[in-house]
Amino acid sequence: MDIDIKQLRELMKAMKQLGVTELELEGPEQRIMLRRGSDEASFATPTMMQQGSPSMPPGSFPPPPIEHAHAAAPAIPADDENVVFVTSPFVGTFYRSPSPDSAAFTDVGQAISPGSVLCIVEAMKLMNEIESEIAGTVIEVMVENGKPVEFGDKLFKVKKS
Amino acid sequence: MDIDIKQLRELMKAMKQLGVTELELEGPEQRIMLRRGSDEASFATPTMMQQGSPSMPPGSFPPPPIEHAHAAAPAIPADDENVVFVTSPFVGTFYRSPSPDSAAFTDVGQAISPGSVLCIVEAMKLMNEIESEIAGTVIEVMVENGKPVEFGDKLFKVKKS
Amino acid sequence: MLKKVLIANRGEIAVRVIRACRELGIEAVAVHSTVDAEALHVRLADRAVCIGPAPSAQSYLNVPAIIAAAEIAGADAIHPGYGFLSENAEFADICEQCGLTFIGPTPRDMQQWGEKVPARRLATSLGLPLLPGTAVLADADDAVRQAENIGYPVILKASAGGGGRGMKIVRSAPELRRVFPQAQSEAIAGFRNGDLYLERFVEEPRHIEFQVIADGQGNARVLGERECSIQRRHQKLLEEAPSVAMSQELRGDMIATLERAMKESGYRSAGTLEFLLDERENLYFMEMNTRIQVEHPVTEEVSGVDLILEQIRIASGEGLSIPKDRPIVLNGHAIECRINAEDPETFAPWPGRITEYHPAGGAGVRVDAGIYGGWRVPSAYDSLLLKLITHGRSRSEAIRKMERALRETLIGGIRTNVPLHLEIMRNADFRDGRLSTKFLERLRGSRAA
Amino acid sequence: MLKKVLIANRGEIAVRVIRACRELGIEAVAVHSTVDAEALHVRLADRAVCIGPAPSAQSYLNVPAIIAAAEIAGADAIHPGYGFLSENAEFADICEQCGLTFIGPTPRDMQQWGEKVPARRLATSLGLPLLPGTAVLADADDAVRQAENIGYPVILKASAGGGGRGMKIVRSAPELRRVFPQAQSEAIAGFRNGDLYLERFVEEPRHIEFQVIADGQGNARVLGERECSIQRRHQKLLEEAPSVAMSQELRGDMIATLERAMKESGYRSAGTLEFLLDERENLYFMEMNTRIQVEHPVTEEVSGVDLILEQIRIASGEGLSIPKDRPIVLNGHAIECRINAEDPETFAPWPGRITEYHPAGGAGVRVDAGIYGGWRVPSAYDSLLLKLITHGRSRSEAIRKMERALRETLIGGIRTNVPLHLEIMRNADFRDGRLSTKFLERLRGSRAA
Repeated sequence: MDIDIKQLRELMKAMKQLGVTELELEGPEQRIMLRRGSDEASFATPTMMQQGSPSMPPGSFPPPPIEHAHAAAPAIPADDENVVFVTSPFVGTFYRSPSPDSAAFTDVGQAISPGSVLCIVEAMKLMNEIESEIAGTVIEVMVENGKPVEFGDKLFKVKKS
Repeated sequence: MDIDIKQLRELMKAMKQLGVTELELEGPEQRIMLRRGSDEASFATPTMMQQGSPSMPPGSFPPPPIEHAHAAAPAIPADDENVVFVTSPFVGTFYRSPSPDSAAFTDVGQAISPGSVLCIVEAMKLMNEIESEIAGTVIEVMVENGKPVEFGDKLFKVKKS
Repeated sequence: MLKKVLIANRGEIAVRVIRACRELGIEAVAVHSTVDAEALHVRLADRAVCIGPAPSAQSYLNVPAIIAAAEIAGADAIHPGYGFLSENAEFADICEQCGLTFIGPTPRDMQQWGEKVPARRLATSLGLPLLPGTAVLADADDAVRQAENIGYPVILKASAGGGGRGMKIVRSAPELRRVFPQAQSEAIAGFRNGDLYLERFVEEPRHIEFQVIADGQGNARVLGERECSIQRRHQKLLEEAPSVAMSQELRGDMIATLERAMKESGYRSAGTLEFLLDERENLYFMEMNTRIQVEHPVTEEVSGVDLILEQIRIASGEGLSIPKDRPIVLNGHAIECRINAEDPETFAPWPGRITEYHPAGGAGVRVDAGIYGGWRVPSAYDSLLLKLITHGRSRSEAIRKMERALRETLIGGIRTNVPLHLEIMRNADFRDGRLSTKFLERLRGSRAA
Repeated sequence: MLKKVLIANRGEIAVRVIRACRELGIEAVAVHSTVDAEALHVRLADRAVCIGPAPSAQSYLNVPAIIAAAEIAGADAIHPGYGFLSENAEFADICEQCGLTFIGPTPRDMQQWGEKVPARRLATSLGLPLLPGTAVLADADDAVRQAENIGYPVILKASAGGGGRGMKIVRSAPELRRVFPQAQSEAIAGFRNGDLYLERFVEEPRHIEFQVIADGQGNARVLGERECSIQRRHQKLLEEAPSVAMSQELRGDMIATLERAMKESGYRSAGTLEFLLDERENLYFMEMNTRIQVEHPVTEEVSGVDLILEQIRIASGEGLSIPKDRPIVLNGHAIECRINAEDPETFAPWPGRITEYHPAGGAGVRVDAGIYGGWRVPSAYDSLLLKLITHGRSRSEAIRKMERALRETLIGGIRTNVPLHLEIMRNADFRDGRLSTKFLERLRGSRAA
């Protein structure tokens, strides 16, 4: 009998992620049954931050930054080893451009290189420009402009070059 | 049947990591079932009863029974399907003979049949004669004379005939 | 002091008694059925004896097995908890005959309070207020005349009836004249006896009960009241102390009356006098429970008295630890929620394995539980898993603490009534103290509407 | 009242503050490092924000990240707990500048009590008793003359020394004459400064501290004392309230003195004044901690005052809930055991996954925990898992409750100091109240012998 470990593991992972506790699969040649036990304590997970930055009225945009705090954005690998996520090194509010009227620092399809400014994360009224550590092409912008981000939140999906 | 230990180990690892407690795989030639024990709380188990019956001084023996409470002793199967355990239907003190001077009701190697008195379990000053439900040969006497027994404790190991 | 106590019970009350024993330096012996071999009370006890199979009749109600267990374990006393054998005078008697101290009232206490008619006669002789009622009525005219004295609404009952059969609620004299002959024919048809009598009917009563602890030697103390109006199918679900419906004056009067009555009757150990409270601040004696009750912790929290400890002291012949002349001071407010393994909507029992368990903690929270994570709740017994008790300086503080404690309580793998308790905590009538035994019915009605 | 409070802390104190917020109807925002993503405080909070990686410097001590978290979560206040940023005046100042209420003392309070020398000057000006000592000594004759006033034993210290270096305990005048020149040469050699001074030496001091809660508007209350003599490596392990070493009279005097001092200094929020108590009932001020302390629950249990609630009320501008003229009544006795993830013998930290967890429950037991079953205790932070607090009518009742609660506490998968606490509960010196900061050293010595 062929056992596709990767496939089963994927199934288990999916079960864990999706809270499925039992799974049965039966084909002409194979029958698969998976049951998940109690996970660790499952307290209600706190609701995620979704509201806009409260330090300014919604829809408004901060004045151009006076100070630039340069910070490199750590990249973490995705499933495909050539694809990485650029994550936030700060807690704060995510901005894609230096001011409401300007163009975004970067966008899907655009090439980036180490040192390219990707976005701003504003915290304590400081505009922290987030620079890329890697070279590649932006595949996806994962946070909406003006939304709060936590430390480690994924900001950009990038195909390394 | 081919057993791919490495593969199974991988499966078990995945189960442990992901909290899966049961796994069944069934093919035309093979069926695999895996179940992980739940890590239940393991409080210290209370110490077992070991002291003699406190209703009389140690070493002494009760007067001959005035009332006989006849009770059939339930038998539960052992690993070998021809061997069973006769268990106590009462809480009380176990006696092998009707009085200190008499011979034991039964002993190792002796044949018993349904209705044979096997022992006495004394409770509330009542001498309860315990009768056999089955026919066979006593292989082992599992409790010492004069010791306390709980409900369900194994008294005799019997080979069924 | 006693040396080794056998607890003839299971679940949270067995755990409660084991704890009290531990704190007094007494060894605790648990008994259990085969399905309870892994239960918390077994795990926490110093010793445990299996006394029979799952059905209560063959284990927790099996008197010879329990006595034999006490004998083989060398116990010198038995605490019966509540339910099971706790109000069985014969069992208490057998214990004493076997040289085992019964931690509870005397067999005489149990007998005289255990049956409805003698208990009401005793209550009357002790000066306790009873629901106004009549003897057998001569005819409709007699009924109307006597109903005027009682005051409407009244309830017309068949002397030979019972369990609610043949009962009619009547709100006026014309209605009484109209239903009287009809009730009489129904009684003759149903019970071959046309005798009828009247009782005052309380529309929306509150269930109020008073906690007694007495040494049987002339020291009897009443530790205030509990309100237990929130019930489902006549089973209490939530209790509190004190009751918002009792004035300080009425409480003081009742405590004095009941302490005198309990001294006079020579009552021993813990007991509870149950009353109905009507809308006009009248209390009517219903019955006395001659045992510790599920809801005793709310009284412990406000009075600072450990009732199980006092029971054990009394049984040991050491008397109450509360000096005779020291007034009982009741501090703040306490609430108890009974957390059951049941569907919160249908109340259907929900036994099964508890996959996860994390009790609430922190200031002002007490958890009296009979469970742990990984244990399988057996289907053979009642569904009470644990009692969550909060104590605050005021009722609103106790409610706020209970709300947060309920939100923290995690019991996975089975259904519990935690959501229902949360709904009660957030209900405006509950928060304002507008309670009656119809509260829960109303709550469900308002949701359905 | 505040609407949303961010708790800039982790573990049991974060859970404690979240509970207080819940009970006040305030939303609670947790912050956490990446390794604490699954921590109990994160799970219990209404919202949670990840502020950085495991090292405290980059997360729980990361001021910009914490302020930014408060901004994105819309919090209007920050509670710092204890440790981390709780006594950082600059942080309190930044909070206020960013429009966030700091729930704690004013930056001025923190500054003036935070440094040893100015704090002692302030204490002197407020009339608090300090350890008797001298200025720089002229010579050996001067030393002997001044030592007579202080009383032997004394401790001879180098002015430029610190951390125990260059200190000599002296028990008589001849000894002082003998060691003086030697200490002087050592001081010159070690610190290039031969200045010496004397202080009274307390052989076996008790650590006694007084809890203050003040609104900064002239209402300052002292809620009695705690005894925290049982320490290991200067870390408290077990605390109780009240102290058996304090007479009612001394307590009354100290409360009056300290309430006056706190009013005079305009102190705000919770704070603790730490003293040494010598064998002759003399108290000597050591320092003031301008924050809530780990051991605050024992005071809460005996006083009935919820200190975190009071802190939040004060920060909200609502003042204390204790009326100015109502005397503080201290009821019974409370003990707290700090349960740490550590080897009970070596004190080596023991992080790891908690495979099983069942906390103690029942009457008189409070559990303030930061853990749950299945959670992995990270190695990045201190080892405190939970605090077990018992409250009884007397010290011996509190001890018996603690003993049984410790026996019930189940924490599997890691090592904890539960066995050490059990040993302390059963120790005759502890039971008799013979305590000093040398207690634990003695206990281990007696076992080794």
